[in-house]
Amino acid sequence: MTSGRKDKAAIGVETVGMTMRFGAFTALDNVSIKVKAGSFHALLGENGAGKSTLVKCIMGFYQPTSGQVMIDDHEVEIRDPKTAHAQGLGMVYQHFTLVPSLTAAENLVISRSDAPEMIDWRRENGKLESFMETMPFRVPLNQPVNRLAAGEKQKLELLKQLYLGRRFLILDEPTSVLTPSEADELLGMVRGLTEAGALTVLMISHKFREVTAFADDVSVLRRGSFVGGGKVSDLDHAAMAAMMIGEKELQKTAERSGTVGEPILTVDKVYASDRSGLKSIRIEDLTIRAGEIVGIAGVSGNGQMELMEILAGQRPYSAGEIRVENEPFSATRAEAREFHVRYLPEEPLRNACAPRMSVTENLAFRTFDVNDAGKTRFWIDRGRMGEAASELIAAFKVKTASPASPIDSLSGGNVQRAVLARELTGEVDLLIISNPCFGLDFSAVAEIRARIMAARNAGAAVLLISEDLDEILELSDRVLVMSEGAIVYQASIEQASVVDIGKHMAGHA
Amino acid sequence: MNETDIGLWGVPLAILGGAIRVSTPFLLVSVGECLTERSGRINLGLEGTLVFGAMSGYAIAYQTGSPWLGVIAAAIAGAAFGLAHGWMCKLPRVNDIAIGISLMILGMGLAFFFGKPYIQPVAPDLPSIPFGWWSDLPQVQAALRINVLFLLAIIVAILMARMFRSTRIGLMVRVVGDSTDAARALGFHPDRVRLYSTAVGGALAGVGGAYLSLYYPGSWNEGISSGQGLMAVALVIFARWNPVSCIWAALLFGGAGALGPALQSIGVTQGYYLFYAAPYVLTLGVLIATSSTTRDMAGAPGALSITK
Amino acid sequence: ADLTVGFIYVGPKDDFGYNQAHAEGAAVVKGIEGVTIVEEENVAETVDVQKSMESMINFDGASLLFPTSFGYFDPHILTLAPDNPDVRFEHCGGLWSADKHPANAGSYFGYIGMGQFLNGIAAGHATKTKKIGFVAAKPIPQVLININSFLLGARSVDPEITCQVIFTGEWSLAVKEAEAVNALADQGVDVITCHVDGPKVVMETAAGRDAFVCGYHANQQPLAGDKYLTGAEWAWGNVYTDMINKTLAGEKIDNFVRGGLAEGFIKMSPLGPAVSDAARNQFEATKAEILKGDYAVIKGPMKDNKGNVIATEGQSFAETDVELESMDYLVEGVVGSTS
Amino acid sequence: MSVDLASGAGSETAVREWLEKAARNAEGFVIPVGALVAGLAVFGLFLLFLGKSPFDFYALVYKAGFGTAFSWENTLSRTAPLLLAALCVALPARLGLVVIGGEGAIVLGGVAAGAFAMFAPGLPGPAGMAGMALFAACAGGIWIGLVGALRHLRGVNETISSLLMAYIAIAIMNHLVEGPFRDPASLNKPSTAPLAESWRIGSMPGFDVHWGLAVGVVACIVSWVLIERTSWGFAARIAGGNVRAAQIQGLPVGWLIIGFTALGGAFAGIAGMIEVAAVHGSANGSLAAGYGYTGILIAFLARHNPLAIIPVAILLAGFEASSGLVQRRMDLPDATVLVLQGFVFVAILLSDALYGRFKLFQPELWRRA
Ligand SMILES: Nc1ncnc2c1ncn2[C@@H]1O[C@H](COP(=O)(O)OP(=O)(O)OP(=O)(O)O)[C@@H](O)[C@H]1O
Ligand SMILES: Nc1ncnc2c1ncn2[C@@H]1O[C@H](COP(=O)(O)OP(=O)(O)OP(=O)(O)O)[C@@H](O)[C@H]1O
Ligand SMILES: [Mg+2]
Ligand SMILES: [Mg+2]
Repeated sequence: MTSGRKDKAAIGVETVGMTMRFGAFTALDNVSIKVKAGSFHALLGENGAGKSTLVKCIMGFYQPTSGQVMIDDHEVEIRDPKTAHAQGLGMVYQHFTLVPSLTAAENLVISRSDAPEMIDWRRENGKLESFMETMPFRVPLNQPVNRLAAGEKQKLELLKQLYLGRRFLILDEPTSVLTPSEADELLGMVRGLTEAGALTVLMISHKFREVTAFADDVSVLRRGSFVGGGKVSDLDHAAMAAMMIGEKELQKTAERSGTVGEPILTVDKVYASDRSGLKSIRIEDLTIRAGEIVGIAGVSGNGQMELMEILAGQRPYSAGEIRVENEPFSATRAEAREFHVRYLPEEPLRNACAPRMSVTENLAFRTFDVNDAGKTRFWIDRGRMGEAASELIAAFKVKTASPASPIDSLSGGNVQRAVLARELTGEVDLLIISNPCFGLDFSAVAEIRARIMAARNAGAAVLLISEDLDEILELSDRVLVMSEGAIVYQASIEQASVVDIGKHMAGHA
Repeated sequence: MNETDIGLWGVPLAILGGAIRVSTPFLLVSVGECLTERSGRINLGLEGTLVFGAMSGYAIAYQTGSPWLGVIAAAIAGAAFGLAHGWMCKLPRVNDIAIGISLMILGMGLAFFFGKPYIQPVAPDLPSIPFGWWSDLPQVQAALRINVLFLLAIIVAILMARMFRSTRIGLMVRVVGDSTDAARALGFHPDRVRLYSTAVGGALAGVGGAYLSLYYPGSWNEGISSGQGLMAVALVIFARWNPVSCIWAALLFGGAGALGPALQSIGVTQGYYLFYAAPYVLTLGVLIATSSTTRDMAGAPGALSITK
Repeated sequence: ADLTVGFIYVGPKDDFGYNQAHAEGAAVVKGIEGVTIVEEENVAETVDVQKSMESMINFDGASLLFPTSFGYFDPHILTLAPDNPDVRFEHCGGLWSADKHPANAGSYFGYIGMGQFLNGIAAGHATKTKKIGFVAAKPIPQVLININSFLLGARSVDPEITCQVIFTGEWSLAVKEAEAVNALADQGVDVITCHVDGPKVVMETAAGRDAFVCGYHANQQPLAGDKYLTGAEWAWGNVYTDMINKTLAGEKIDNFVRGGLAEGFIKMSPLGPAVSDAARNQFEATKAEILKGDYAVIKGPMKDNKGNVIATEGQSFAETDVELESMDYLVEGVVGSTS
Repeated sequence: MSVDLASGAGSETAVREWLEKAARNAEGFVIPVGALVAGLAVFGLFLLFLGKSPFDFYALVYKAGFGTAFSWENTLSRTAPLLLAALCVALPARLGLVVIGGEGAIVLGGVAAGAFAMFAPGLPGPAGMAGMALFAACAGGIWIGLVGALRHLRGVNETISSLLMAYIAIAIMNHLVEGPFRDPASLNKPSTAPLAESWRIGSMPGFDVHWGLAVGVVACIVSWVLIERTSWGFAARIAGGNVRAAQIQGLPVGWLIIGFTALGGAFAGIAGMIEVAAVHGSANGSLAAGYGYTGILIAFLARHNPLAIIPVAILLAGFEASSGLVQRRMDLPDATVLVLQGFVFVAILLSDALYGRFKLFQPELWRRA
């Protein structure tokens, strides 16, 4: 807030000839885009196209190799994020930047560059309350952020930017964790602010629906270069997709085929406590049959994560029984192998990979201790491990500098691909998935969904936990809704009504 | 002379007095380390800092005749060690635990090296305040003869708790300690915050050492610390990174340590080694009772390598 | 004939205590013509000391070694002596015996219990509460003999006196020693002595609690000022001078050497200003008795503090009695137990 | 890096391949050695500053640590317990656990060995040694395994619990050797009963270093094979890399944690048994000699690689072996070697920051050449 422009008007930002090299690799190649003051601008591009890099250059996280940022047609030198903030630029990241152990109020106050040295909490809380009054939604102020659900966190991220009085806001995939109606509400509000001339928005998104519904203009990056853009009203989804992917062919979601078979997974009256130890998870009855996809919808933080952990043996439960193919199942490695059970947890880098181990080693997690005959082995075979990894990398098009690179140097999408490659090879009878497409671009999404559908068609029972309702509606044979730790709604896809689902997700049915 | 014979009452009194006397270095070191760990660094080298602080404080107090100058010198020396630790750990890939252990060796080595000439001389002691003036019992008077550094440590702990709650600097330290990325996004310089936090932690550890050599037991020799610095780092985890809990943890530990001598003084001598293990057993017991696998470790700074 | 003599200490040479007493002895012999002294401090009772001795033999050509800590003898000296027949290993405190131990090893020690007895006399006169205290490292014979002598000295003044003992469990543990002194003082103990490696902390803390102190190992008067009554000190300089002169002269040192006040192995610190005339008289008279030799502190009838008879009527154990070197009891009047 | 240059000398590609491979491997060797030299140089300046000659000093360190056959015996005798102590840190570290209480396992291992000798005297030598080793390994393994179990079952931080338990173990050891297990004949140094001569571990042939060194080296090699070449080690590395990933793979994380901590503890326990059988001849308070703490440093310097532990431990032991001569010849205090170690370790650990900084070590450079 040290900038000379004290008025509350939106500002325009332009990049001129922005080039960014990481070593020999060119992540951005002479990119010039212009975001007019008071507009809602969308930035599109495949995974790894350079979108995040571009906005990080604008925000001063990276110093571009060459190129310039202009604010309201003036050249400004943005040395670090602080300078950017002083200019009224703000960003909501693809990953949360809230401080988990601080309360919402603490997060808000400390994010102010003029936060007082001594904080008078009574005064600050009062001010925060009155700020919240003016907002279309609210979050609990005195809870540590790590107790908040993902959706609430995302709202808080946005609230924070508005609280800080930013007039140019970059949103990096802001709606990935929100329900459609929440997303619409949020973006509608943001749009309202841009229309009022108080805010300019640059939003990175993979969701064409949102772009069409809310954005004024769009710019598209492909492999680090600007490849086109224009007014959203002039472009349809096909045109945007064509710009994004160039000549590539899209993977189609496979058709549904096959018939529903025997029950594979049954969960009977399983009770457990959640991560905070305060709430409980109660799954009365959940059955998944061979050849069907059961989708569990719900706002994040309603026990889906815990359900996944229970099924994966990471969370003890106090009562009930889990059976697979009619045998008691406690998610040991031997049982998972015998019954062909596979897991795809959300945030695979955090939940399914050892970040500092190599891609090859990560790909071997499921098989390192068995030989070709399926017998357990004591000595590992590094040669075979390498061969298998090369095959999987090729088959699933995992982009990596080398199989020996640590897996945390891969982009999120490629980590996701690597984990899919590991879990979807071989015979699969039961597949338990959580948010498989979080933060991925649409071609990657299509490919992953096709693979899930293919597994179903091959006779696998699939449990799909997702916060993306579109995804659930697209893939599932049956839809369940989880709320407050219990399954509160159940319907086959033909009978499911989006209205009912939404009501149950929102917890007032 | 019966009026001063307090018999079995000597045990609780010794524990109280012992808690106050013995806990101060634990308290100073653990409060300092609390700050350091809250900023996301762990400094296992505080044992070395403590010993060097004891030596330098004693040496300066002897040379100048002023124990307070000794305390200041110990604080400066401790801060220097903290700065060294903080500076080295901000280099990429450098492991804070390992650097801590080698700085522990270096600190002790330098203290022993330069401390040889000060083993023999007698330096002036720090003064203490007789809070037991109201009692006629010399035992009570002795137990409540409280050193200024103990009070200082309590005040520092309370102020630090306040700082974490309601000052910008305190919140900044917590942010940095919880998430490096979040801190960067807020425009903080995590390395710098950690550098200063480690320096302050080191300074407090140095003062803790000065307490040992200038007040209790009040002399400099190579065995002056029996692992107080290392234990104090452990007490921070025990206190769940809360400076005020550090006070209770240090008092509990100090009091439990006084149990062994106190029991022997009334003739309970069988198995004294086992009494001497009381502070460790007690701490471990409380730790086991209060830990849990299903709940997150409350208060653990997210960026701390040891709790990841 | 040049002679290189090696001294090895388990702690720092200037600890106001056990190691300092030996280092002072070593300093005395530094002046002897044709003798080179090499010293090493802080050598642990592990393979470290074996290698230190070998290093002195190999690199310095040492042919007479004084590894001074109790724990150096078995197994460390006993391991090396047979392999180095030309080197003489003189160990302080051990119990060399001709049928078990190599001929080129020997042990020497002083009857410092007599010094503690004299300390006890000074303490017995000084105490008002009739409680005296002893801070001890471990309940081993050499310590027990000191504790018992200290109490018996005090009881020779007033048989009502008791001695409270606190074992710290380690030879050098500053904070625990200080806590022990405080615990004793809280129980009304008003004269304190100790047997730990470095008495500095005990002396200073006790004086700080307004208790009188009796020194041990070396002269600690500068640490306690007027509160210092007297102290039992080693006088190793005499012993070392004698042994080195014998070696230089080509004579054989006895394998088992013992001595007390009379032989100049130990001495008493000068009496402090707080020592009364009555105390001084009894102190000097007893000292004169001891100097005559064969003085017995443990003599019948006497019981230990569990009620077992340790000496029947008429039975007495003179200071030279080797049986005392395996003492495993605390005499009646000592509050404490040996395990 | 023992590639035969001559065989490939004919073709240019062979040279390039060799260079590439050398570049890949050299970094992990050149950087720490460079740091070692830098640390020595800094300490040299320190000495100069104090008016002592660094050249004399290093000549003495070399002479006393590595210069003669006796020096090597001295160094290697000190190395033996350090190898096993370091494994007690390095093995749990593969699971991401920072265990700093190996000292506890060492002393309890020693006491267990002494106790076995008390309760089962009269066994022939080999059986006695095996029994002592077994007892010691169990004592150490259970002790540190308990640290792992507390971690797994109760979520107790293993760093603090192992430290606390080390103090407790030392108290138990002292209590036992001075109380119930004390040999009444051990007068002024309370100990368990002396081992029969046939139970004592002797020196390796032609070399005055006891067999404990060989045991330590073998233990390091076995540990390396376990971690790098077996599925258990691989599973442990997964769990160390990310517990959640290991759990979702159904790996028995709890057993891995308990197993690796127990194995590390068993090695430390055997270190205690070797001290008893090769050095002390009975269990007594000297078992708490600080080897467990030195082991922490060695393990971290070796980056928890069991093979790297061997040279690091030798280096450290060499420094310690030189302590006496330095004291005697240069009139420097015994702490001098501690200061030297401090400087050298800080330098080596700091050099971690240099990895990837030198073009020279990048294989690509040589591929293009
Ligand atoms: N710090 C870095 N070091 C090396 N390469 C980088 C770095 N940051 C980005 N890159 C490279 O730049 C390219 C562009 O990355 P960027 O994160 O900008 O993609 P994106 O368009 O944001 O993709 P997504 O849609 O997945 O978020 C990637 O292929 C990546 O390999
Ligand atoms: N340490 C690193 N070394 C090399 N490249 C890196 C490193 N860290 C990140 N990158 C690159 O930076 C890019 C950005 O990482 P990020 O996780 O933001 O992926 P992303 O752009 O969001 O891609 P996706 O949409 O697939 O998740 C990745 O493509 C990754 O290859
Ligand atoms: Mg991105
Ligand atoms: Mg992404």
